[in-house]
Amino acid sequence: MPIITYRQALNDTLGEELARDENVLLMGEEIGLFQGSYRITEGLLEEFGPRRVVDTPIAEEGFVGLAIGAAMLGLRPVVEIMTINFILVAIDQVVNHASKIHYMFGGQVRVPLVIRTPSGGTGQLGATHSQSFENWFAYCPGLKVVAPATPYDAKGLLRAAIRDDDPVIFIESLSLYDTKGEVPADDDYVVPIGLAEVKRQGSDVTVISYSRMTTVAMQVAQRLEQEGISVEVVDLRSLRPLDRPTIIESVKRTNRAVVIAEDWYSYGITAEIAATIQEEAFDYLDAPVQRVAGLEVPLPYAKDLSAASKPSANSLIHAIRKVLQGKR
Amino acid sequence: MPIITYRQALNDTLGEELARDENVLLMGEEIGLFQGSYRITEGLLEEFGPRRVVDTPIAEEGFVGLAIGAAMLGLRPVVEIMTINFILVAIDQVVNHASKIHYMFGGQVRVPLVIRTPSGGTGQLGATHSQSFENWFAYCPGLKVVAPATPYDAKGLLRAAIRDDDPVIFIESLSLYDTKGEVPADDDYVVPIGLAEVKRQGSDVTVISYSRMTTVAMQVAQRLEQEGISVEVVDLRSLRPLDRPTIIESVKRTNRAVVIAEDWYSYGITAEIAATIQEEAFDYLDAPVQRVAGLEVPLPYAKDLSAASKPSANSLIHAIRKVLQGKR
Amino acid sequence: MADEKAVQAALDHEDVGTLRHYYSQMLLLRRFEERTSEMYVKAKIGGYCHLNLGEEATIVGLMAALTPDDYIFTNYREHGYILARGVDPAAIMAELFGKKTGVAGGRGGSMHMFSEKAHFMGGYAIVGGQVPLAVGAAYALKYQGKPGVVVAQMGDATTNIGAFYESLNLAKLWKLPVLFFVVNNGYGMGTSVENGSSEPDLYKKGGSFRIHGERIDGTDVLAVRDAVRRLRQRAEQEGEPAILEMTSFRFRGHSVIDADRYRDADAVRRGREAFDPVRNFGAILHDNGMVDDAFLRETAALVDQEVQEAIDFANGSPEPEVKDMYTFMYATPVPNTPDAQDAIRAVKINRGDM
Amino acid sequence: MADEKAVQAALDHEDVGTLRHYYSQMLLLRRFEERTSEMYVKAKIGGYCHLNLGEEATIVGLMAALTPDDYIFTNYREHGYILARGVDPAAIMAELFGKKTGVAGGRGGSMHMFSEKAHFMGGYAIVGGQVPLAVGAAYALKYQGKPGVVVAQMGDATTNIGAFYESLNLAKLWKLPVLFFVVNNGYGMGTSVENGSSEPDLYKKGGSFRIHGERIDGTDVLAVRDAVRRLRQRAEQEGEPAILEMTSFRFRGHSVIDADRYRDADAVRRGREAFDPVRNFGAILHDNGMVDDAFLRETAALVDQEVQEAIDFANGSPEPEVKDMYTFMYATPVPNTPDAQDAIRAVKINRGDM
Ligand SMILES: Cc1ncc(C[n+]2csc(CCOP(=O)(O)OP(=O)(O)O)c2C)c(N)n1
Ligand SMILES: Cc1ncc(C[n+]2csc(CCOP(=O)(O)OP(=O)(O)O)c2C)c(N)n1
Ligand SMILES: [Mg+2]
Ligand SMILES: [Mg+2]
Repeated sequence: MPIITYRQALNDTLGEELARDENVLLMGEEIGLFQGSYRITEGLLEEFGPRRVVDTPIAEEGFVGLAIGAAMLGLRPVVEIMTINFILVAIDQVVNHASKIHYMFGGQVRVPLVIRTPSGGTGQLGATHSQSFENWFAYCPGLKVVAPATPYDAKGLLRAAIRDDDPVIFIESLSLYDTKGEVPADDDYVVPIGLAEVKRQGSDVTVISYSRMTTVAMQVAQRLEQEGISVEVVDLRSLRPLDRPTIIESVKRTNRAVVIAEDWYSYGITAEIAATIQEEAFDYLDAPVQRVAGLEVPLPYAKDLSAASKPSANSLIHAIRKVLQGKR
Repeated sequence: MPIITYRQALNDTLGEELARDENVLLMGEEIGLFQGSYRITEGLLEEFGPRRVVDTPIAEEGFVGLAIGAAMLGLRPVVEIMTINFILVAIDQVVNHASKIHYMFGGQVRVPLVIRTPSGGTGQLGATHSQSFENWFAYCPGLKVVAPATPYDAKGLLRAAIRDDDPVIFIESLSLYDTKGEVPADDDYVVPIGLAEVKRQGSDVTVISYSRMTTVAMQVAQRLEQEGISVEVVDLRSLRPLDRPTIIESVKRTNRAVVIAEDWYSYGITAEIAATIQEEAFDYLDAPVQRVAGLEVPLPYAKDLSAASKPSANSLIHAIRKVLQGKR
Repeated sequence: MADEKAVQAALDHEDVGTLRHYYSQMLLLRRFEERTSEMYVKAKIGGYCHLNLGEEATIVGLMAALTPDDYIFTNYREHGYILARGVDPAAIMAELFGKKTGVAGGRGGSMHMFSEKAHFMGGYAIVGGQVPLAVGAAYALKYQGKPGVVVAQMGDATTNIGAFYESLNLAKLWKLPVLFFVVNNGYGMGTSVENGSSEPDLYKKGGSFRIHGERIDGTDVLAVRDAVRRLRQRAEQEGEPAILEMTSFRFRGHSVIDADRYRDADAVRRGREAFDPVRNFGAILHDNGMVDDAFLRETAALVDQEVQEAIDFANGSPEPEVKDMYTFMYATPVPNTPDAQDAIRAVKINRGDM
Repeated sequence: MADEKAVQAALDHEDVGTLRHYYSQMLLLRRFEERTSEMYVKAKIGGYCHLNLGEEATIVGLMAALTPDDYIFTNYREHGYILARGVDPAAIMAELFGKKTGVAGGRGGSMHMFSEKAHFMGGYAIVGGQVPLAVGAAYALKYQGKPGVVVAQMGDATTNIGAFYESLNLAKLWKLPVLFFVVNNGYGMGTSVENGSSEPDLYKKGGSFRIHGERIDGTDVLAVRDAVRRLRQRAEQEGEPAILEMTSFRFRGHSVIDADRYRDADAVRRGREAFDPVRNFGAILHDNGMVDDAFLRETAALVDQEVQEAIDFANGSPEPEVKDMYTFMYATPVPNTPDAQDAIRAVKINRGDM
């Protein structure tokens, strides 16, 4: 299978879906002439023209709302929000409107909309440019929220999202764009929304993660294998709907769980996963579920502070050792 | 002690703080001439005049941002957002700015701001007017989030919030405004931000709740007492910072816990509480922590559906019985 | 009232049947809202509820100018709009009653009506929220090369929120067929236009965007119709959006539960006298011999009957079933979402039946 | 360049020392940014980093007109503003290096500078976010009866976001002493003004709010200074806000990592030639005999030295300590918040030392 980057997987998928369906169009700031702030849409303006690839003014509330309204009339907009931090000015449109329209109006109209946006971020991006808000969206009924970790899943989930008739929040990660993985060519596969995947089997402990943290989990699993610790990695892929059965099944087998996410610790994604596990696999747990997440500060710019405030492979290893304490 | 309503407690406190400190001012839609959409600010325009009680246009982002900027120069604005649903248009100002200013600028400037707003809502308020977003704010470092359940706490926490030098999100509830409780007159007490309270002692199970759900929990506790079930009620009062020690201590005594909140189930407040308990009191738990929360739908308007989608005393009792299964 | 001769001259160009139709439509809106208010007091209707009393000419005039191709997005003061767009009053009343037979299956209520068939694209209830959506619908029309325009209805006070301005810019920048239909009833709740807008001439609010605006007497059904027709055509054919400021007088408080204490009671009484679009239009038609007493009597009776039938229908209709709690949660089904069984179970627990 | 005689006449009214000061300030900004760019390439600076190259006259002219009472809120392209406001270049460079000695203790970086003492009230980095904050500061000045005005600096593309418009309305409605200082460098990233704004004459964007606006040549330090002075006074004394559109030419890409491929390279070269405020101002002064070659040489040397010292200082400064991770988390301490011990422990775990 060809090996391509996560960026390429996204770019290919957008191009293929534009070609496949006349109603698909891309909108966002700097996605055209500028070629995309992170080059996800590179070349697409040239290929498909300004009717299909639309550069917008800086007016997220306006153009996100516009995309929702256009979707109600049958277009299938794929909106790029430059980074998730900027979606706050448009969140009313997403949460108070897009998420409710199908249900609240008794099923009369659909909102086939995708909002793509990178969340989190390593390095010295500073307090306003490094946040994770996928938990906010995952909280909202009516939305679907996906967060692929690999180029394969990025392609499959983006296809699924574009072809889905509900508003889908598609979470990316700056640090994943250059990562590589196998993606079949000439295969119109989709990765179903709502299903997690066991990305690696193991028997001692289950690590649950998504997006960039899945790559960290996979590295840690490999590293710990050399110590004889067998780590199972469950990649959530979808945050809403959440695939509780896959998580629970895994934990019932390993009896131990660690959840890792890049967001802030309290009230973050890991809280829901840990709460779910203790609820549904209580009698199987040999240790409390450990949560690994970001320190609760507005990300400081300074190098060391910045690095230390985001969860690392070390933090994950520390948590894994903790749940394994007394095991052998 | 005099018995007054929750509304009166808020109204009194606002008046007293306006009188106490020239820098305190109230801002919001319809808080003056209209006397407040829910009459929390009734009479204050007449008493303090339009300089201190400011009716704003419908421009939440603008006037919330304005209040933040004014706070940076030493004013102490208390902003009313008519209901929490409308804060979505202003959330960028709260989360991307207010929460970060003190920390990000190295402590050079403070943001003594209070945002008061009712969350949740029973009855047929419909999908856009019945939501709970306190979990979103509780997630954000730099904010303080409080949610009093009684007139006493409403007064004490509002005082604390107004005198606090950080941005405080003050969560109210439409259904609490007419509830009554003892509030000392001529007593300048504050309820410290960051501390939960055991509102009722019990030995069989701990119920953790806040705001309106604490009153539900208290009623249920009383009802179950007659069946010989002894319920301890921990009222969180503060959602950020979260008083984990008080929760954990209680659960270590009762060995069973139920968490109830009015928000949506997944990724809501109950997730953090349940995750915290299993993490810090794992060995003390005789049953998984049960969570009781709203059904995950945009609140339907129809009477029965609407009522059934919010947690009730019955749902709490059901969960309590579940954690007590096999106890006696 | 305007110069008699001019009115006479204007009326001469009109078809009497059409004028009578406008009148009975306006009366239907009037009576529908009055009875809605009654039903609210009887607790048949819940939640927040806003009436169109005083705005009948604005609404009927608008609808008279629109084509079936056009779309309309509203705020939450919307009963009249969906009525005048031709949707069955019974289904609207049933929605207010929260019944399965309502226009949104009882899910939406007063603030969230919808009719795909009538191109009535919803009430949204978040001030300004509907405006970008409407611009988006116009975007879709243009993209798809379809005829029609989109109306973004809103109140005066809504012109102070950011979404409105961002929408104006996008509409003009991209030449979209959209009309910004601003119903200036003088107040946003208790806040006067002057207390909310630094530019109280709302039709001039296109000034930052090169958008043309006009102020129209919203109590004059013909003036409204003609202005909409004219600007609708420019929007459709030239992609030239416009602001239409419709002046009117709010007959009651902001919502049915607002006691309206912040307005002078006397001034309100006088305002209702002077700016009653229904009575005034009836009087004009009568004075000009276009309707007689019998017509007015009969129309009133017919309208009353229609509204009563709507109420009876709503009363007799069933509520949506609890098993449908999760129906329409997602348009495209995906795994790990709750179903009817879950709904039934959850509701049982909630009611103490389990 | 403008008519020689007119320039000469204008200069005659000026104090030579002041003119020389403007020049050396502008050169300081220029060199500071050029070296910043170098330091970024050397990875001394991280994150997003935006330079003021080409905007030196705009900034120096603005600051020349402000009083110490005034406040300024900026976006993220702000190094020049805090420099010209008199803050030590060393502390600014240290902030860029993420050092404890930086203007925000290393917490903020390029986009989040701050100096309470200089009334430099921050960079906010969310487009438009700073604008309501600035209006709020103006509100506080008025409330407290203090002198001064507040400057809300922003770029051209920022005038398309809702927060800007809501701010204009509030400022005018409440008569606040605030200046909306729009730096029109032609582009928001790769989007031209015409592609973003339906009203590309940005100074007219007060049109929906009865706010006066002016377009000023932002490459002419004296024109900027005089316009700001004039409008500043009206704002302070009459509570009359204004929009000041400052035209300039963006010398490089949007940020240091933007290769600027979407602009024609030739046009950019020509633009930099024509609209170089520093060189042009130096030439004018020189032509008019107000500075000589020696002055220009010496100034360049002094500025270079100052910037080099700033870099050395930044290089030599320590990073903030990990134990201070939670310091300044809250201004009013409350229970159940993490402390230095927690910080040290968390960092150890993170680094694998535990
Ligand atoms: C964002 C937001 N803020 C506040 C409200 C509460 N609210 C509902 S209607 C209204 C007044 C709107 O007035 P106007 O636009 O003039 O319309 P009218 O009610 O007069 O028809 C307010 C403040 C809301 N629904 N949404
Ligand atoms: C709300 C928001 N949307 C998008 C961005 C990303 N962004 C940062 S700067 C910028 C361009 C702003 O252009 P302009 O206002 O003209 O200022 P300039 O950079 O030219 O000085 C964009 C889109 C952001 N920071 N915030
Ligand atoms: Mg109004
Ligand atoms: Mg620019």
